[in-house]
Amino acid sequence: MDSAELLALYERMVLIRRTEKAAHDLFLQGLVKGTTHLAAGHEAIAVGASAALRDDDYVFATYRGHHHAMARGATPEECLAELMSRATGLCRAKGGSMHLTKASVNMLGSYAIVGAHLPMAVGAAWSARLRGTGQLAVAFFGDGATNIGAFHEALNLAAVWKLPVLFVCENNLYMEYTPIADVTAVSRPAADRAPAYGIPGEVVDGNDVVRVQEAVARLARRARAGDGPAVLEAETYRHFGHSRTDPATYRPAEEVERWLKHDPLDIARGRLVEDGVPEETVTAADERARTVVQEAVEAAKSAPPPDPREAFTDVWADGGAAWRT
Amino acid sequence: MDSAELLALYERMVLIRRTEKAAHDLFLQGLVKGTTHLAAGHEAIAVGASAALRDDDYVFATYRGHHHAMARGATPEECLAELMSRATGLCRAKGGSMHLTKASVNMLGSYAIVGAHLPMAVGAAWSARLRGTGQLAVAFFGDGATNIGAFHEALNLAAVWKLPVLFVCENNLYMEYTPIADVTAVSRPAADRAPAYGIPGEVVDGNDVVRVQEAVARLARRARAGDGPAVLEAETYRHFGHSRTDPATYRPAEEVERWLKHDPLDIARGRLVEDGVPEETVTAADERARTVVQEAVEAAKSAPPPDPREAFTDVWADGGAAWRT
Amino acid sequence: MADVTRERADDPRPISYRDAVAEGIAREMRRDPSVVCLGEDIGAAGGVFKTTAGLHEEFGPERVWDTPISEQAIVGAAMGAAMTGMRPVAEIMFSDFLACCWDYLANEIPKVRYMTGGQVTVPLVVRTANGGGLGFGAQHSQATENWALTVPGLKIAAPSTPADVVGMMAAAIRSDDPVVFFEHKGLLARKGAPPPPDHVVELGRAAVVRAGADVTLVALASMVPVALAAAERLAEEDIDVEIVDLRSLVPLDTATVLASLGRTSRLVTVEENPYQGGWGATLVSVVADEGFGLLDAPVRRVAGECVPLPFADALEEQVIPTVDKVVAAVRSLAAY
Amino acid sequence: MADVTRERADDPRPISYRDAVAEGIAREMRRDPSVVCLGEDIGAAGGVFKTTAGLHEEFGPERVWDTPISEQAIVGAAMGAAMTGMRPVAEIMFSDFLACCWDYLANEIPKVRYMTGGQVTVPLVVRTANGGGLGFGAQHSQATENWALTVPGLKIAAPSTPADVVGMMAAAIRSDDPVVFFEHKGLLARKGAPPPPDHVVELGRAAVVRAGADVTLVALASMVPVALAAAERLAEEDIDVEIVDLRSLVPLDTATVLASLGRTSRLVTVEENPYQGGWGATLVSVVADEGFGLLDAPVRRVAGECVPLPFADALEEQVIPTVDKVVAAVRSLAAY
Ligand SMILES: Cc1ncc(C[n+]2csc(CCOP(=O)(O)OP(=O)(O)O)c2C)c(N)n1
Ligand SMILES: Cc1ncc(C[n+]2csc(CCOP(=O)(O)OP(=O)(O)O)c2C)c(N)n1
Ligand SMILES: [Mg+2]
Ligand SMILES: [Mg+2]
Repeated sequence: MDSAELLALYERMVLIRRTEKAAHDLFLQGLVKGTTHLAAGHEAIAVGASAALRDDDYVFATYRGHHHAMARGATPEECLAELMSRATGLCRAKGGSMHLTKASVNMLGSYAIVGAHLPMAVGAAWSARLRGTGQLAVAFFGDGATNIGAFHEALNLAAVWKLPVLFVCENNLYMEYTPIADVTAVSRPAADRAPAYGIPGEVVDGNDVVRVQEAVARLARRARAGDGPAVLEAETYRHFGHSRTDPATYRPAEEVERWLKHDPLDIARGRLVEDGVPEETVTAADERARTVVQEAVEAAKSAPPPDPREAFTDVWADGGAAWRT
Repeated sequence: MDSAELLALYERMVLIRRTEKAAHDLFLQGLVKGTTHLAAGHEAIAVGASAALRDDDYVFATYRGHHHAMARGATPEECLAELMSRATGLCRAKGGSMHLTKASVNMLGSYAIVGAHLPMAVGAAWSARLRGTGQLAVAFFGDGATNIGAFHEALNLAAVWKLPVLFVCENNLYMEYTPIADVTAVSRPAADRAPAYGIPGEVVDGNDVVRVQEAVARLARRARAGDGPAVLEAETYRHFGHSRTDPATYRPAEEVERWLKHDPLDIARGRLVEDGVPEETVTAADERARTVVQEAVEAAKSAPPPDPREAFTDVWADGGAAWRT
Repeated sequence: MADVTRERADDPRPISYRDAVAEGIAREMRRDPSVVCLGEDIGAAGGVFKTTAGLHEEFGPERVWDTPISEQAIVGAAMGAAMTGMRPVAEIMFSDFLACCWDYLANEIPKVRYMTGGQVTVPLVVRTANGGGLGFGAQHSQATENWALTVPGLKIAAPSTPADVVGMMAAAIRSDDPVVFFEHKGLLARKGAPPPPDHVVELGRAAVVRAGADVTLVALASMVPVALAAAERLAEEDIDVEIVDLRSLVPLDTATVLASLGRTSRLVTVEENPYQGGWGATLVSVVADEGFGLLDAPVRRVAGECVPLPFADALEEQVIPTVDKVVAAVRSLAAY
Repeated sequence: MADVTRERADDPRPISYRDAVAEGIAREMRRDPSVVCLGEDIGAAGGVFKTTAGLHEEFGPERVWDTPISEQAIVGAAMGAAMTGMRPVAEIMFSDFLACCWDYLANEIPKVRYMTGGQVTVPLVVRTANGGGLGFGAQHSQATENWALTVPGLKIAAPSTPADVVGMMAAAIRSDDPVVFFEHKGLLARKGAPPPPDHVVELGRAAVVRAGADVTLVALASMVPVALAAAERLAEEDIDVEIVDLRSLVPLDTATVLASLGRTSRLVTVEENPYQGGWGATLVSVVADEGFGLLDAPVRRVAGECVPLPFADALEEQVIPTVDKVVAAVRSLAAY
């Protein structure tokens, strides 16, 4: 990867990190309601994968999906406005943090039932093949999702039909509060299961955006060539608790410390420095991201709330919600 | 296995075969309603496994479960009476062919939703461990069941909790009408998945009662010793179509012929002959089975139908069905 | 199969409900290449109920897909395909098995449009064989249309005649909204008038299938012939029954029911699903509110008993509404 | 945790609904060693809603089991354990996720006793956090008690007070029948009078929580405080409301409702689940039949709107019944 591209990916990661920090702060100020599942720490997976995809590829994410929405082009403002229940939010304040979606760029949603979106991604890949578009579908999911039935059914169907779909596991070592190792029969919850479907299963440092980009590019090429799906298990760690109410005290301090030192932003910055990119160039990217997010916060704050009548739109394709005639 | 035991197993298999033949004939006479899924061809799996189990071990089976009910001690009469909607049926005519159950001998049921009973068997094994009884649970299921979510969840949970449960797949090469190979990503649908749960996965000739008994005995010992669950994939073939309406024309004649030559009864008979058991002894066993089934048919035929009021019993533990107070 | 439609246009030979299913799907597959089918054993085998017979021959394996036994993957993949330009028709073999993919029916498919603020459209059909009366026991006999009714965002079709099967299948497949399409197992062998070419029956339009002055019977799917038979018997007693075939539960055609009630002032619902949580309850609650002034008598529901489906015929008859039970209910109201 | 019960006996400090859940389970675990708990994050973490806080400490990992994210395995294993001598209490974190194991709730657990002719007993409890109002969006906010109502063979508990939580938990765990136990997320933080020792509230007994002469309001769970608040407002207008807290849906205490109706002649149900397929419909259909002669006015249902749950507070308020909506409904009836 050349350093210009890396710098762009770095900036995107910073943008995500800062947006999530803003979401966290707004939560504490009472401006974000409901719940949030911050992806701080996971940025390299979304940004690295995205860099390896075509613009028209399909992405399906989980409730922890801010990074995927932004990696695919959602703006910090659209995301924050959604979290702050504004009419200008990505989903017009009807979805919230757990359901960020930007269909116009084929980021086809964030789903809050663990594992449910894996079969959907399979279906999108099937559709791409039926329509002959060469598109790929990618499902991002957590380590915990590997133990639910939908995971199994999705991987088998994708393998049998040899579909262009990638299953990217963000293994952050925990479900909500339970270590994934305590409830999973194999040590690599995703990659160790790939052989059960006769497909490749790879492990990658999910905090290194370059490695992620390379792995996804390779598996995507393969899938597009008609060689079928693959599993990629990206090792990572979340910086915050599971959701806003979780102080994450169940994690050993030493483990947290080790992983905070293995920060995706630091790793990318280190690579930039190694590549000879001047310090000021990097700082300028930081600065740009800071400004964008600051402006996004202000814009979202001053955006209007949704019209209450919006509660009764969008059930049906005709725009309405009538269930009687 | 000594030849006395083998002879007993042989006789049990003949009993099952003849009972199923009777069920088939009664169906054609209009005396059996609904549907049946005959297990003719699968007898060695039920009888061999049963011979390796303790009397108090738990068995869970599928809609194709006549052989399991009888292997665990249900009489041909109880089974046929159930199929013929008689008050004397195993389930008092409320279950039918697909739900044969004999709880008094811990044959805890036949379930007609593919894969649903695997987690139940896990739960029974968990219960055995909590109660410290040393009991084992066995779930028998088809090759088609290996692609459903409950399979995955059950195997993982059993493995994580190291429970005394065996997963015995009766691989008869087909789901209903579709070859299992067409819809499964690995060639051994059950055994090839065992590594995804870190447990042993073995394949056995499911038509050889001795081999089945040995394999189950070995895996049962292991499980009872606290070493956790295992998968056993028993290769077999059904002699009839999937269910009563299916002439099974989708199966190549050559394949059918080959498998009919590999009949579990013939194999057991061959072993008995090899062991020097006299022809007459074997014939006498055949004869006994014939008589039992003949008498069972007559008894079932002359048994009374259920009292219509039985429709309103057994919803609740108090015996009734009241949903209002 | 190719020219079934044309044949039928000038050949009013009756068509079976079973054949109407395949015919309805085939018509839409001919007119719209984005229609694809998936499900267990639906391909060369033609489905376990033969309701997809001929589709694999006519349209080939790229449009008719056999799947593993993976209900979640079937419906989940249908959803993903529907979101990306296809019109999938997924078969769930028995409606009881909807429980195996209920997350998709309850939480994903009906909500994704709303929760994304209208960004995505999910034009899919989930077809399934529904209902009892065939001695299939507790796990293969349920009438589960009421499950779907608990979930806003699903349209629900449940035709009672072959022509309606074809017409409502057209409407369902062309609909940009998700539709659960209940095909009644007990009706598969029944024959009826063939559908005209291009037959489309809009979802949410009930049919008054018998006019009458004394009591309104509202029925669905296999309960329509039961209601019709009851009406014949009641006619002998000079009780004149009007019968409304709802045809779909969502949209629910309450207008037609209230209009009928305006004529009869008496209402009985006839539903196969259990009394507790059954669709008749929702309809009755609309009537008890908006139609209260029209009522001259209590409203009665003849519904499935609140027990699982038993195997034996003699027991199953106790549980599923019969002509006798409908007659008794109507008689008691007429006398009120 | 060990002596919470004793402490409370002579200390009438209020207890929260949240703590009452753990207390109710703990009491049963103390008296019966066959009671075991399983679910996601319920052990050392005490559950994501802290409704199992303290159980792991008091009873240890052999009685409080953390599971993978495998709803089918959780409930399926609970079923197998219940059939073999244990009394499992399974947690499904949010009631929306019941859809992920619906086969067990719809087809296995409620039917196995019946379809085996009474051979097996399934004494288990599936506990789950139910309901909306917290801005959790479409997939974490539903009131799904009506899903369970569609299935004969499940008992359904949905307490509204901490004392009822403890008393109904005792009844549920001791029941030899399967019980789905809905704990309302919106009530978790509310406090109420502590339950006496050995408190057992039989399932199927509604409570008249406010006596009144003009209109009967029937409510459940979080809608009980909504109904009570509405009654206060209506009292100012001299409308005297009687409130029935159903507490359980199966068994359904229609006797108490009909008796109340005998006094008031007017009925409004207040339910959080959607109008279409909601439990109020079943209750109203009983009343429209058996209580028709008692009614002096239409029956009205204040129910969740027939849309998914939106995220923003301003939208969610439009969907879940509010005090205003209840007041308006009662007022319109009183004027009828
Ligand atoms: C089917 C289902 N079960 C349980 C939950 C509750 N839940 C939400 S997130 C979560 C943990 C998921 O862990 P993982 O898949 O590792 O993803 P992570 O949150 O770590 O990104 C759980 C149990 C859910 N949303 N869906
Ligand atoms: C969840 C579910 N899906 C579909 C069916 C319909 N069905 C019944 S048996 C069967 C084939 C099962 O094949 P397999 O597991 O190989 O068992 P076999 O019948 O060959 O013994 C199918 C698809 C079902 N009963 N349950
Ligand atoms: Mg995780
Ligand atoms: Mg098979």
